[in-house]
Amino acid sequence: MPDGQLPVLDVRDLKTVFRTRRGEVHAVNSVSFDLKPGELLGVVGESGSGKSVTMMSLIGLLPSPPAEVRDGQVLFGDKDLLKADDDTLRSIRGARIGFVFQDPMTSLNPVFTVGYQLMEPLRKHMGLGKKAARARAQELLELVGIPDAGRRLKDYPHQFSGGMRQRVMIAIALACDPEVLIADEPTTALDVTIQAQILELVKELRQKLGMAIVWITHDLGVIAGIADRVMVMYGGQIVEHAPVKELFGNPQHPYTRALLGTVPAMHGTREARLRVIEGQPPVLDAPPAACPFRARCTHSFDRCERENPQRVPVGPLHDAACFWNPETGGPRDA
Amino acid sequence: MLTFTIRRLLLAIPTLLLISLVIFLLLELAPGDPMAQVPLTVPPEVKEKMRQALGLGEPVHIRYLKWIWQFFVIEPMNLIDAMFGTMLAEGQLRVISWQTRSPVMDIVAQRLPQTLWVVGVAYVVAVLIAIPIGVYSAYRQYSWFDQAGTFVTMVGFSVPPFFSGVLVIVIFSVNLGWFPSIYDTTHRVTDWDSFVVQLQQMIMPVMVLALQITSQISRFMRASMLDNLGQDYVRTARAKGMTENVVVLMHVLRNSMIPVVTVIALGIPSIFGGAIITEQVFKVNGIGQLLITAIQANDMPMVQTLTFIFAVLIVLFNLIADVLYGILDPRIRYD
Amino acid sequence: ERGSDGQLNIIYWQAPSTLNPFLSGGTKEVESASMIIEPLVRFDSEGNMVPWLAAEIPTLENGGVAEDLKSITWTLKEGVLWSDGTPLTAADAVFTWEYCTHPEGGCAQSSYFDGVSSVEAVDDLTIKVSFTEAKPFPYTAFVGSESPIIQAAQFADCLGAKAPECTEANFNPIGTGPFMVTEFKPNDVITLEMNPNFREADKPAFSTVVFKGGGDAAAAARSVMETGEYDYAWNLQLDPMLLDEMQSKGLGTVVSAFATSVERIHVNQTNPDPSLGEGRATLENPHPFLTDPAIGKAMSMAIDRELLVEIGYGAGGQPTCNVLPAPAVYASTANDDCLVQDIEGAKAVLEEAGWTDTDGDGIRDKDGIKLSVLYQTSTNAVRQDTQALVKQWWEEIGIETELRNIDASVFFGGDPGSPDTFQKFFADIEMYTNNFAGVDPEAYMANWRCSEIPSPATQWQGSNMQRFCSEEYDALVDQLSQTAGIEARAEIVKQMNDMLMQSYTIIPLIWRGNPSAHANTLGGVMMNDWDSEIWNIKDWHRIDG
Amino acid sequence: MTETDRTPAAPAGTPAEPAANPAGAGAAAAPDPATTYRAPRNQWLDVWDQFKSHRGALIGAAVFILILLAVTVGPYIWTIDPTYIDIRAKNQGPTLAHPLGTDQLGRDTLARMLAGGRVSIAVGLTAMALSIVIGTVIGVIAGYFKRLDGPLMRFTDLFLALPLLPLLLVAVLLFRDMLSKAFGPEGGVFILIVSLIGITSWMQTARIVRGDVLALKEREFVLAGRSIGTPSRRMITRHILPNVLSPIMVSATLGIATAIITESALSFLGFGFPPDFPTWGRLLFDSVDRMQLYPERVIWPGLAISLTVLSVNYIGDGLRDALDPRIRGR
Amino acid sequence: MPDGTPPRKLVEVQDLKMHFPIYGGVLRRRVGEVKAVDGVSFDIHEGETLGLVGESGCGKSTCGRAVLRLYEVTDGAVRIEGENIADWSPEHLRKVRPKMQMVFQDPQASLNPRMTVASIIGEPLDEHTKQSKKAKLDRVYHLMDAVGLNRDFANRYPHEFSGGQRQRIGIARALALNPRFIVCDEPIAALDVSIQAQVVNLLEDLQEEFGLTYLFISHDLSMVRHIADRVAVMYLGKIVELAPRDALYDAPLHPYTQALLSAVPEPDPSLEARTERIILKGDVPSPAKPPKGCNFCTRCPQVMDICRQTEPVYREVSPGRFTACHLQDGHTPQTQQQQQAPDAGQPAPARRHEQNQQGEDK
Ligand SMILES: Nc1ncnc2c1ncn2[C@@H]1O[C@H](COP(=O)(O)OP(=O)(O)OP(=O)(O)O)[C@@H](O)[C@H]1O
Ligand SMILES: Nc1ncnc2c1ncn2[C@@H]1O[C@H](COP(=O)(O)OP(=O)(O)OP(=O)(O)O)[C@@H](O)[C@H]1O
Ligand SMILES: [Mg+2]
Ligand SMILES: [Mg+2]
Repeated sequence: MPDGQLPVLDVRDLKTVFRTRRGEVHAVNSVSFDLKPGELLGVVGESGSGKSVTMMSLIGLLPSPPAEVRDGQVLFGDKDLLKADDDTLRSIRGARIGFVFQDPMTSLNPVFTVGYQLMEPLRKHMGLGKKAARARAQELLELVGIPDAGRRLKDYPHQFSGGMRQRVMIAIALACDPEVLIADEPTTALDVTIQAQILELVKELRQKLGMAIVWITHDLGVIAGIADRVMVMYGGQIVEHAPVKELFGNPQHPYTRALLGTVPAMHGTREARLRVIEGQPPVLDAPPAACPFRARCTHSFDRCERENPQRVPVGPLHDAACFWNPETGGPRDA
Repeated sequence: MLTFTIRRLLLAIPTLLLISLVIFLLLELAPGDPMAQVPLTVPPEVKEKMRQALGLGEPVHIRYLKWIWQFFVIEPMNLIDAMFGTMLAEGQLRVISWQTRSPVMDIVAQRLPQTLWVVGVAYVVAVLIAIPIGVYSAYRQYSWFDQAGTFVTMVGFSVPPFFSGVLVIVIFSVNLGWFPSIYDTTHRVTDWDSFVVQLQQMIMPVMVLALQITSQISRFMRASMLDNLGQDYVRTARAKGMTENVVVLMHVLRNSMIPVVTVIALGIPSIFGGAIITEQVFKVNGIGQLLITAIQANDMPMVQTLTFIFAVLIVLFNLIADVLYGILDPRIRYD
Repeated sequence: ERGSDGQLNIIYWQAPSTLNPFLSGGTKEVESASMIIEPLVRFDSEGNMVPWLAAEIPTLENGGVAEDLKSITWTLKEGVLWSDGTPLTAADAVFTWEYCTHPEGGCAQSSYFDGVSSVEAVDDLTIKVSFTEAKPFPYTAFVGSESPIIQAAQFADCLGAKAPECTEANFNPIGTGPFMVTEFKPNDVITLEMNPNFREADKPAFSTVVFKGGGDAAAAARSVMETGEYDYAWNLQLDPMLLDEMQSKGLGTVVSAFATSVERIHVNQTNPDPSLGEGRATLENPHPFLTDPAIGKAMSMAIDRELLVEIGYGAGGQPTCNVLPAPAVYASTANDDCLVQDIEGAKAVLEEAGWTDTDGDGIRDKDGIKLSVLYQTSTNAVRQDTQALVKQWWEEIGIETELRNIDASVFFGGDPGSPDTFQKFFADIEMYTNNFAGVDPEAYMANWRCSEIPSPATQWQGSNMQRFCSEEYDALVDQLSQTAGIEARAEIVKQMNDMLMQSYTIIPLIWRGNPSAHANTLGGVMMNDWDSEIWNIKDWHRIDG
Repeated sequence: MTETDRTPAAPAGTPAEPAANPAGAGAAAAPDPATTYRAPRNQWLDVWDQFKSHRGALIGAAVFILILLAVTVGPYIWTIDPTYIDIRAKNQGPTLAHPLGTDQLGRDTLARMLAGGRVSIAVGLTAMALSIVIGTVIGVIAGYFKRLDGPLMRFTDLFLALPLLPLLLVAVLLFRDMLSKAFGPEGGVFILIVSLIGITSWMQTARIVRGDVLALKEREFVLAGRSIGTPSRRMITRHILPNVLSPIMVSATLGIATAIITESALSFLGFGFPPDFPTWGRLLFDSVDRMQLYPERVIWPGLAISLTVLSVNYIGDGLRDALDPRIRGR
Repeated sequence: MPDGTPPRKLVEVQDLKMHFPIYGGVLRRRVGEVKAVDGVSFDIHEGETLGLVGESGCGKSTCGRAVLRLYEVTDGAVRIEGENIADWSPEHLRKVRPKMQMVFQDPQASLNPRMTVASIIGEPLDEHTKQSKKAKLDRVYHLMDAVGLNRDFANRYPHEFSGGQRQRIGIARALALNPRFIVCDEPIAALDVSIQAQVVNLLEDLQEEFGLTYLFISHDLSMVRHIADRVAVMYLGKIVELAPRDALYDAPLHPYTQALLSAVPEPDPSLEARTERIILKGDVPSPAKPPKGCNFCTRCPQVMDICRQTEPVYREVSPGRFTACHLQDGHTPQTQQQQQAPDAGQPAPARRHEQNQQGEDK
């Protein structure tokens, strides 16, 4: 992937908290990453690790209250999205940053036709007339591989299968040729065969349209198939970040390593017993003063209890937030 | 949808026949006598004669069948006659009110305009007020507007119209002298001035009725909006860059209206009968007042016919509500 | 001058259901119709007869009444026209008689033709009414607002069973009165306009009338005395204080008229105990204690009638000790000591009769029988206030009282299937108002004959509610029917009244007037309870207030 | 943009609330120093915990309890007989002897308010209870047993169409004597009115409950119950009923309000309790005519009705939240 | 694990059909049916785990539920230890419920949110045993130990647990009455990857400890590979292939199985790049209107004319391997799509002809 290019999206030190009746939930803690044009950044991590919240914080989609973006910068081009006013954000959402959500069954409005929902951003952001918008909508549906697109524009979401709905969601996200596409677990609700269809589609579209993509999932297999770079999140933080091959080939953070170990293989030898990550995910009720993974970590030592490790480079384009060095099996020197 | 409607209509026939029978038997059992209003000075033999003249001597089932025949065959024929000038029902005995000795349907037709004017307008006004209140209360849940709205609507819900009605009369008619306290049913709207007069006399009953209806519908609206505001598609709409107006007023409202529209439709039958007290207070003399005077005068044919008309309307609007549900919500398929 | 005073607005809080008083005998129907159709004679506010369509009142003296008292001959005024321009003739009166006495017609006023054997048109203007027996008081048929004359031409096809079907005629009768109907909405509103053919050239003063019905008495009063929307409101039985307050606004005036209505308490002489089955409340089973006149007397003495008036009637009522308080010639003064409440006296009466409180529970008893009564009446705010007060007084003198109130349509409904009718009287005490129409009490006083006692045999029909039975009284009734001459008749009537009073089976409470209100700008109102309240509407006019 | 308070914090299926779990290491190492035998906690305790955190509901409950106390205990403290007539003291304004004044017969308004409240609230509570019981039974049966669904829903339609007033007249005729013999005249009317309001107002509840049961029947824990072999009866009591509790509660709170108001409307139409028998609706109705002379007399009952309805409504809001485990868990 | 001696058949399913009626028209007549399960047959041996995989909506859950007679089946027989459960009366069925239990897909939805853990796990005991309260509680604690739940959690409510813990509660409930046979209906589908492993391990441990027999329903093929001894693949209400695990994963016979296996993403970028995916086109047809002929014909990359005409027969193509595909019956695709030809079958030209004739006759 092109290296020297300027990132389209540069997130620095993002912090998001939720205010609830039982106190604050620190869902995202100092998350920084960037996204280069045309790149596909995979984000993995277990449920509740803050993947969605991070992405939704970027473009102000979190409900506020209870959510509050505390800190950080989100540079999109030359604008800081966190400081932008609502109008600016609205002109970016859907137009320059597209979003695909996890659940295709509920993400579409059940009472509007698919065509209407697809044409909405086209007319708003691209100022297309009705006719032009319809033509473009049909084009988009064809692009995502829905047969008989012209007729199906008039259908309602419930007349589409899950896979087709997810494709419609993708079409909506792509409608205005965004520079960035954020896909939040877009295939989790789908079957493997349908998932394979969608993944294939995304690969194809990426080649055709060349946009930057953030792909959230907790399925490592999916990431392995399509990502260029991967971010691993745990407890509201990025714990490891590397190009895809490097990550799978040389995982540095104990969580990543454990995660890779839990998935049974499709080929080769069968382990007699699956490896598990014991314990519970952390409680995010305070800004972390220690490593969030320490309680479940097989390699933790006293420093992990005292300090929250920062991301340090551990290889080419590879960084991890851990005090433990897998190569040496001992602590990593700062 | 069509077969669903047809099936429900077919099912409605036995239901309605059963309802009519139940109503008839109920009224048959009810105590009271159409002669109650005849002064005590009238001797009993005379009363007995008058009773016979009303057909009270005949056995129950004959009277029921007669009523059924008159209601389902002769009255529709009369309607046709009235509309097309035909003579189908010439000379046939219609459902006759014991009290006024005139055809029940004619009186009902006479009462409809004021009921529709007052109660209908109140309903429309109430709905028009309730929806924005409900929408905004939900959108700003727990804001002062929401809290105040809850408070006012609950108070509105708990104030019986015999009180609020007299209260507005005392304020606006007696003390301020702005509006007439008694509704003039003979008033005809012909030009602007008479329209203004009509508005003046409608304003208080409409206010009182609308308060109650608004209270209820705005609660429904709020609850429904709250349900929908949390849905995923709202987030999708925002992610598309739609303005809050579009998000709330197009996406959420449209979905929230689905259950509310059916609630509204189900409330319509009450237009025809539910405003009894308000009608009494303002002397609107609509259908509700007709029912209550008929009950007081033991005017069985009138009570029977009116309650049955309400039953028909209830069944009909139940059906309409279901159909509306199906039309508004593309996910619902009746079949 | 005719029609110069614009519109007259009248509100009756009960709306008329028809304009044919022969089909429905309610006050509202009769009075609304009285603007349109007229009788031969009306009663004025004092109860005197005033010739209306008749040229004069026939009497024995002027030969209008036959010597044998078996017929009366009326002469119509000349030149009276129906509102459609045709002349009124004797044939119309004949027709009216036929109409109302038709066996299938269910005429509500047929009692006015009781004993009438025939009505003949002697000539166009002369009507001869013959009776089967001698009638000492022959002024019944065609007298008063309940017995008006309808137009033969209009009702010709409406005889008998067809009467109710003539909606057009029933809702829009052609009359000789000052107004004629332009639109009739049953149970709602009547609009009328002046009758161009009315016999008095300069009347009525109002060109149109709106006769609105519906609502309640308070609202009607308010619309006359507080907002001034209406000129006349009928039957304002309201808290007297409230009426005073409204009157003080200066827009309207409350007026009342008294006729013969008396709010009274009936003391059941038979036993209403349900365990008696068929024999319940019949003469075979006398009441266990109420047959003792001492109890009735004590009950009557314990009541402060003045206070009842003050609380519930105001100017619309006067305390009375007679069941027949009017006309003046018939009113007895023999019982007037009941006007003053005497609790101690009442206790003494009971004491003397042997009713003492032996077990100290505050209720008097004798021979194991407790003075405990069930007191029923119809549902009506004033009646319930009265009930509450009376109950308190009676309990003070040691009579336990349970109250019950019954919906008026059931109580007065006369349905033989219902246990709650006032005729069945399945209670110890009941209270309501009764009166008689016209000025002659003969029929009214006959109500208390033994033969008038309701019983299963008569399908509970009958008017002797308290089951008073006295041969002596029955003899007086017969005597009255054979006596002519006001003085002689008055003597007998007073005697009957006193006999009833002293039996203490009826406890009269209040001589009820009829309070109505009219705007201060309305002139000519002469309250009248003997006839229609608006009997002289032709004379009403606008005055500058 | 406000998000509703009801949306779950995280998509369903995510591991449970961090706050509810002992932090960190192996859940087995429980932080509970006591024994493993912890006294079973009452579910209602959790409900109460949640309820407490709803300010409106708490105030509502306090007001409602106050009203309840006033009408139940009040008459023992304020011992003036509400039907005692002291004609010399009629139409008084508030005085020490009569804190709320007296009516046109000199009866003490406070005593009448207390006695009336007792009746009104009793009518509200029992009519509501009746309508809820009928509605729930019909709704659950219709929803749970597919075969009975059609007939029961038609039955519901029938009741929707039944007119209240004629029904009342008939019931009075048929049952009044029987009932007043058994329960005394006022008791009889009370039972009549309550049953009539109950009988004519359960339909809404039945529909809602049926809808919920239909949905619930498809939930897996019902299937799980079946796979265990739980018979229908216990299926309903154990699995279905507790889970339709929230909509029932909401219906119930609304039901109290409507019953109180319906009773007052019946008084207006002359079908309610005997006029000398005070209820709030009756007191309000009786004083409406004298509103201008004695405005306080409409204010007391009006205030009482509104306060009751309001407080019950807020309690309902709070209960709905408290009974919803999704919200309670948060 | 099955050893040398052929194990006893615990469950035999024969031509099981579960059709849900569709009503329609003015009179609400039955106008059709959803053929959720349309004639499946398989056996489960004592102590083994049979994996059942397939797409969402293909009828896996329905099949699992029908096997436990949670539905009244339309047709076919389910024998447990030789007895046909369809013949049992409701009361008898209730009595034998303890023998066969179920673990459900959604740990949240399958636990009554208003019951405590103790009462959820204790419910089967309440229904089927007459032990004292104390004994029951002991048993509940014992079960909680067995599935690795802290005894302290007994009085908590389901919502206070993580997904994995909830699923343990469900498993404890299923174990309460010492069943022989457990249907696991996608027990891990709703769980996080890191927790899935815990549950699967637990299931395996319990199987070892109590000698349980599982019908393990899942769409996670890699997990099925891990846990199952034999695997059945369902498509649109029918089993298209059933084979011992390794045979199936190494050499799938049915084109659908092939597509399914190839679609599983491999968490290894180097492998990922090398694998050739079979991307199916189109959507799954509705089970209310299955296509004529082979159910898979609308999406099959190797579809032939005969597939659109004749339904392939489900048969044993080699010992222990069952499939229903015309390719296995010796037909070759006319429109070759350069997929590697399945080599398991022995095409016999003569038979192919015969078969064709038959197909046209039908
Ligand atoms: N509205 C909210 N109120 C309080 N906490 C919230 C809210 N939304 C999310 N959180 C918390 O924020 C944290 C991160 O949630 P997030 O949805 O980003 O996780 P995720 O990684 O996307 O998980 P998944 O894979 O399940 O989508 C979680 O601990 C969650 O409990
Ligand atoms: N009660 C029912 N009535 C009608 N159709 C049903 C019913 N239950 C299931 N179906 C239908 O039967 C088919 C098979 O459903 P089933 O739940 O068995 O699929 P599945 O393979 O378990 O899917 P998933 O992986 O989503 O759980 C589906 O099309 C479903 O819509
Ligand atoms: Mg997420
Ligand atoms: Mg399933």
